[in-house]
Amino acid sequence: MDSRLAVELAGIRLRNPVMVCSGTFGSGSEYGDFLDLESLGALVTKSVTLNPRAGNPPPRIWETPSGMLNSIGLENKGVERFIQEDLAHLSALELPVIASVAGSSVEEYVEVAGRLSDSGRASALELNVSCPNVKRGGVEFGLESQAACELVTRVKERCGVPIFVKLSPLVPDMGAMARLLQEAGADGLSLINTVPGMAVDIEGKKPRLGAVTGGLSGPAIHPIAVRSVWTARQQVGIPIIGMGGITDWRSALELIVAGANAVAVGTANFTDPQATIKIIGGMESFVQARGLDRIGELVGSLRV
Amino acid sequence: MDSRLAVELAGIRLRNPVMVCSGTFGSGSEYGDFLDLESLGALVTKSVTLNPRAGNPPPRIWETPSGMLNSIGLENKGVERFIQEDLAHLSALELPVIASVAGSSVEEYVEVAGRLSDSGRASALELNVSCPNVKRGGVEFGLESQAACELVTRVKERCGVPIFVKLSPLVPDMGAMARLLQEAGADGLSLINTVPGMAVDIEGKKPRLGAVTGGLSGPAIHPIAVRSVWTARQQVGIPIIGMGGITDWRSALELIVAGANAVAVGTANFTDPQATIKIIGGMESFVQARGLDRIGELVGSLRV
Amino acid sequence: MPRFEGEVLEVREYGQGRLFRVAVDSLAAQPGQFAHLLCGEDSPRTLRRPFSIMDCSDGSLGLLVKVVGEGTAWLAGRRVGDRLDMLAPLGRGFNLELYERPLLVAGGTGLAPLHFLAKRLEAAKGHSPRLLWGLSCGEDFGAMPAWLERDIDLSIATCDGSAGMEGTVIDLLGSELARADYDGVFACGPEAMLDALGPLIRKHALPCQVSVEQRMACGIGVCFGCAVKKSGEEQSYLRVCLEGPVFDYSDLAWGGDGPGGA
Amino acid sequence: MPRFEGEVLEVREYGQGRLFRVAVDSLAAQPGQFAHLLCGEDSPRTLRRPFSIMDCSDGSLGLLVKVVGEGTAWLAGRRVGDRLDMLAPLGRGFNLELYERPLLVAGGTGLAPLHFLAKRLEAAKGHSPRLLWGLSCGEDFGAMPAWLERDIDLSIATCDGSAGMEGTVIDLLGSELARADYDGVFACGPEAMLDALGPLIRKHALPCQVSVEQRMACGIGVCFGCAVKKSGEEQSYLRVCLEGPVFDYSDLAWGGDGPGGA
Ligand SMILES: Cc1cc2nc3c(=O)[nH]c(=O)nc-3n(C[C@H](O)[C@H](O)[C@H](O)COP(=O)(O)OP(=O)(O)OC[C@H]3O[C@@H](n4cnc5c(N)ncnc54)[C@H](O)[C@@H]3O)c2cc1C
Ligand SMILES: Cc1cc2nc3c(=O)[nH]c(=O)nc-3n(C[C@H](O)[C@H](O)[C@H](O)COP(=O)(O)OP(=O)(O)OC[C@H]3O[C@@H](n4cnc5c(N)ncnc54)[C@H](O)[C@@H]3O)c2cc1C
Ligand SMILES: Cc1cc2nc3c(=O)[nH]c(=O)nc-3n(C[C@H](O)[C@H](O)[C@H](O)COP(=O)(O)O)c2cc1C
Ligand SMILES: Cc1cc2nc3c(=O)[nH]c(=O)nc-3n(C[C@H](O)[C@H](O)[C@H](O)COP(=O)(O)O)c2cc1C
Ligand code: FES
Ligand code: FES
Repeated sequence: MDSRLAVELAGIRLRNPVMVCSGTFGSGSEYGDFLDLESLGALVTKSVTLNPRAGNPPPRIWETPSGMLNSIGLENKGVERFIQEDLAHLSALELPVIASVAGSSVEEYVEVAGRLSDSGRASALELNVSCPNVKRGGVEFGLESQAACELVTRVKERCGVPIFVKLSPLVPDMGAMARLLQEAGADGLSLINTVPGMAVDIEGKKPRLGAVTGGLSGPAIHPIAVRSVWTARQQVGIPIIGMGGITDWRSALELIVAGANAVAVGTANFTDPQATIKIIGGMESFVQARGLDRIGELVGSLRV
Repeated sequence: MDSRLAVELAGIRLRNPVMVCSGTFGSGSEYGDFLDLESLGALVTKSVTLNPRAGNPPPRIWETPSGMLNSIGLENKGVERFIQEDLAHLSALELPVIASVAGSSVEEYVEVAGRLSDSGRASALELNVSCPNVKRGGVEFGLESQAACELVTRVKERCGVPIFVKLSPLVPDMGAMARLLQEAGADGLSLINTVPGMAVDIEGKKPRLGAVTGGLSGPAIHPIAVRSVWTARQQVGIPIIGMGGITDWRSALELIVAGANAVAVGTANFTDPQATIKIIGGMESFVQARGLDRIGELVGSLRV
Repeated sequence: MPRFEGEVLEVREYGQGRLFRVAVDSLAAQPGQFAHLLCGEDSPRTLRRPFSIMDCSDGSLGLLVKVVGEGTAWLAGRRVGDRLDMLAPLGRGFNLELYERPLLVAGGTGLAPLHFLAKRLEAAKGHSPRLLWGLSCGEDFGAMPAWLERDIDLSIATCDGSAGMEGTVIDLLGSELARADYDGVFACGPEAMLDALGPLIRKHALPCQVSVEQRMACGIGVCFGCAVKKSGEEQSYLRVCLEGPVFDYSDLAWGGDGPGGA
Repeated sequence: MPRFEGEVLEVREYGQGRLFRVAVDSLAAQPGQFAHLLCGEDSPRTLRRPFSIMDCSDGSLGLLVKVVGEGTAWLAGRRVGDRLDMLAPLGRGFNLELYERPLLVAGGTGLAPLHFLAKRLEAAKGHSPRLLWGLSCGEDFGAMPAWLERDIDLSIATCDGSAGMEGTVIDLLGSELARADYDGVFACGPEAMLDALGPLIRKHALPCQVSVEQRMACGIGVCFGCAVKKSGEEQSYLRVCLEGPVFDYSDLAWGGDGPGGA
């Protein structure tokens, strides 16, 4: 691994800036058949809630032009089993693990985050305040800055690990939201979650998804992600994890040049289980060809 | 033309529900080389402002996965020349014309809308309160419901033609916004404008657009449009013109089944200048095959 | 390593179906398992497409593909020498040990995993089990019925009576169960057909293993996209790609929109 | 009706370039006009690609395409018998009447409109005007230079000296203008080359018509996407697809990022 790719994110050292997105890599071991997990920069686990959740009724996915809709609805086994089964396994790896937290109330977020922090098995937490598939809760924290900031303050009080806040691209004023979250003590931002979307079966006059609406991901949303990262970067100095529609090293570097310190690959894992490895390889070649000392030189290097 | 395709929109009779989006069809005559303009349902003209505008610095467009970014920046000749030159020409056609209005202040919108209404040459007006390429103004009306409603009230006081309000998909609560606009007297909604986006030249570390950010359109945003229309339709009874990523009769009908009374085709005109004609043909076959009396039966027919 | 790029060795056209033979290195697949195929070259489609494995022997894999949309249309255009990117074998296949006298029931391309199963059972037991196959029309799969009749113990039902018995494969199943003594059913086909299976197998108190379809993203159990409804509890789901595609019939919630919800 | 689907009649490979001959019915194109091509079949790319017309005669249209990205890569894969969907002829071409003794200057694929122009001028005036062509390396366009040398009055400059003069086409232009007497220049090529043209034509007080490139959406003047900066006023733009692609050199704002801003 080329040491020029190493980055530091809120005190966590990553061997390279290529992570995987929450919800698209399972509990980590599954993709071990396709790649060496320890060659990744970090892994973000699927969002967990306090109690197990069954998720949304099927069908849950639909392909769209250069993208896909999903309405998984946070199906997960609950934080306790997650810590005992998944985190226990993952913490044996030489790999920073960021645990994603979801909830329907401030109390639930604080409780789940607290238990994860106490477990000592997560390098950091990501607060998923923007899941478009959860009907109750979530939305208000995600789009309204006062609620989001209060949540961060409360979680920070309770936890001893860095806190990243994952935002929806629908945040009306991304720059202001980023600034206020930084002031509230967020250690970093994760941009972006899926974009609310929907598809219709015109023959059957039915929605394509059992939950009617879902979240749009994949290459289609990449320009939205780049704009979100750049807008936030104009206002804050804290680390940003950029994601949304990354498919190759070029689309990954677009987010870095726009202001992301690291990137996360989601939907592309489904298309190509080795996408992350190819992206890391492409970044190595780029850094080499450009004679850069470290990839960090590219972060926010956009000249406007 | 199959009379079963005819629809009425805020009192305006359209021979079919297929219109063209503002800014993608010029002042109307240009596409006359490729199709019979009078076979369209209606035409929406490019947004005009009080005074001429030069628009944004080049480059102004960039292709993205299943879409494109534009940052035209409302280049236009100003409302007076528009009325004298373009509207005069268009009003000779057997075709309802909806004139799109933009501005940087409530006063400008009211003034432009008033002159267009007074001209007697526009069947209706569309208030573009959501152009992502205009730096000053626009944004506040577009995302904030109180400002948007005040604008509608003021314009309605001044004008004698139906007023459609064109919204950005970034409106944080589309349902509430739609309801408030209906209460404020809007005669209809146009959903959606482009999604703010951006692309980066990683070799040159420069934005791909001279204006840095732009608006994303094309098939990539279709699921976002469907969701916006459906969400608004849950809250309002006024007509909705659905647009965003329509490429064929199927993607057009998705918006109609989700709740749109008519649709508008934008980016697809560039890919295929005859796209609208093919869509109308496809709708005719569908209505025929289904034995529908009128296409209006499909509007909002989604079963959830 | 369950990912590979296999060269297309043979393409045979059978009406709406294409039978592909793809080169694979030392792959051990069980009947009921599937391959997850990337469709499109330069900018491939975001989601892979799942297809049951129809055969796995002699360093090659057989797939039966029917064109229903853009992904399968692309596949249908592949020629000998082209390469296919696939993840395989995935999922949990049929349990061959559970029944002594099994009956196999297929609808449309549901034939693929059951043909594979029939050949494996034949190899294990020395004789071919009976396979019932339902089609809309005898022409749907071109010369395939004729070929299969020579190959396995096959009965056909067509809705228009153009081949075999006139009626659905469920009608055929009814008369077959009345006629002979079976102790278990293997089935694969459209959801409506599988749903209609229920009353018959319950009437004859037969256990049944069924292979079902659902849209997939990852194909390996990580995304929870391929959920189907579990019987018994409200709001409880199973993943087709990991816990399936083969399930015990009684584990799924039939009726209504079916386990797949579409 | 400026839209048609033309059959590819011939494809010739010249190094990085492909020369296409496409069947067209009664199309009257002028040198400098362009064709706007749809790229990709099943789900074509959102934006068409503009290419200068290199020839228009005998019911066919010539295009010279260099692969630089995905759209041109798709085009390069087209074969005889395939059909291309194009809008043509579009834009405003060169005015052939303005100069008595014109010199033609091309860089790379900028050759296409100037070759067309040279042939038209030859037909009108009875002799071929001189055309200067700059390339990175003699091999870039394979056997095309050799073919052209027999066809028109051509001088070549290559950056590596592998063919013609060693140096840029601007160097070549400098010596040519010092050597002979011209009263106007026609030029097409990369923006940097066109920018470098400025001092020379001003020094020799020569009028110049230049064909420029800009990304396009509609290609017919409706979207205002293809703006380039106009000289003189701040923030004033012209549309390449409608007011151009041929402009009077002095109408555009050279220097800085160039008229195209990229
Ligand atoms: C375990 C399994 C085994 C299968 N075996 C076969 C087989 O042997 N032969 C065969 O022809 N088909 C088989 N199918 C169905 C096959 O996957 C679909 O026909 C195919 O995905 C359609 O793709 P498309 O792009 O042509 O259709 P589109 O309708 O354009 O596809 C749109 C999206 O829906 C998905 N989709 C559509 N229909 C189905 C379906 N029935 N099941 C799952 N996803 C679907 C697609 O994968 C894609 O993501 C199987 C499905 C599963 C789940
Ligand atoms: C009037 C005109 C005449 C042209 N004539 C020729 C010619 O004769 N031969 C030839 O090989 N090329 C010509 N070009 C350039 C040609 O249009 C581009 O090389 C082509 O669009 C690149 O497409 P791509 O998908 O391969 O590249 P990509 O870089 O993947 O394209 C991305 C986007 O940028 C646009 N783009 C990229 N480069 C250019 C460019 N130089 N000019 C305009 N748009 C661009 C594409 O059309 C597309 O929208 C001409 C351009 C113009 C405007
Ligand atoms: C199937 C699927 C499941 C997801 N689950 C979660 C989740 O549990 N928590 C979360 O924060 N984001 C979730 N996401 C969003 C992704 O983490 C990511 O933000 C988004 O998909 C954009 O990246 P991409 O375009 O690379 O996929 C999910 C996305 C997909 C496609
Ligand atoms: C080049 C271009 C110019 C546009 N100009 C305007 C405009 O002037 N006013 C406006 O309200 N919308 C404008 N739009 C937005 C479209 O009207 C439409 O809302 C959007 O493009 C989504 O539809 P589509 O995906 O079919 O293109 C423009 C879009 C494009 C692509
Ligand atoms: S397809 Fe992802 S879990 Fe089954
Ligand atoms: S490309 Fe649309 S105006 Fe020139």
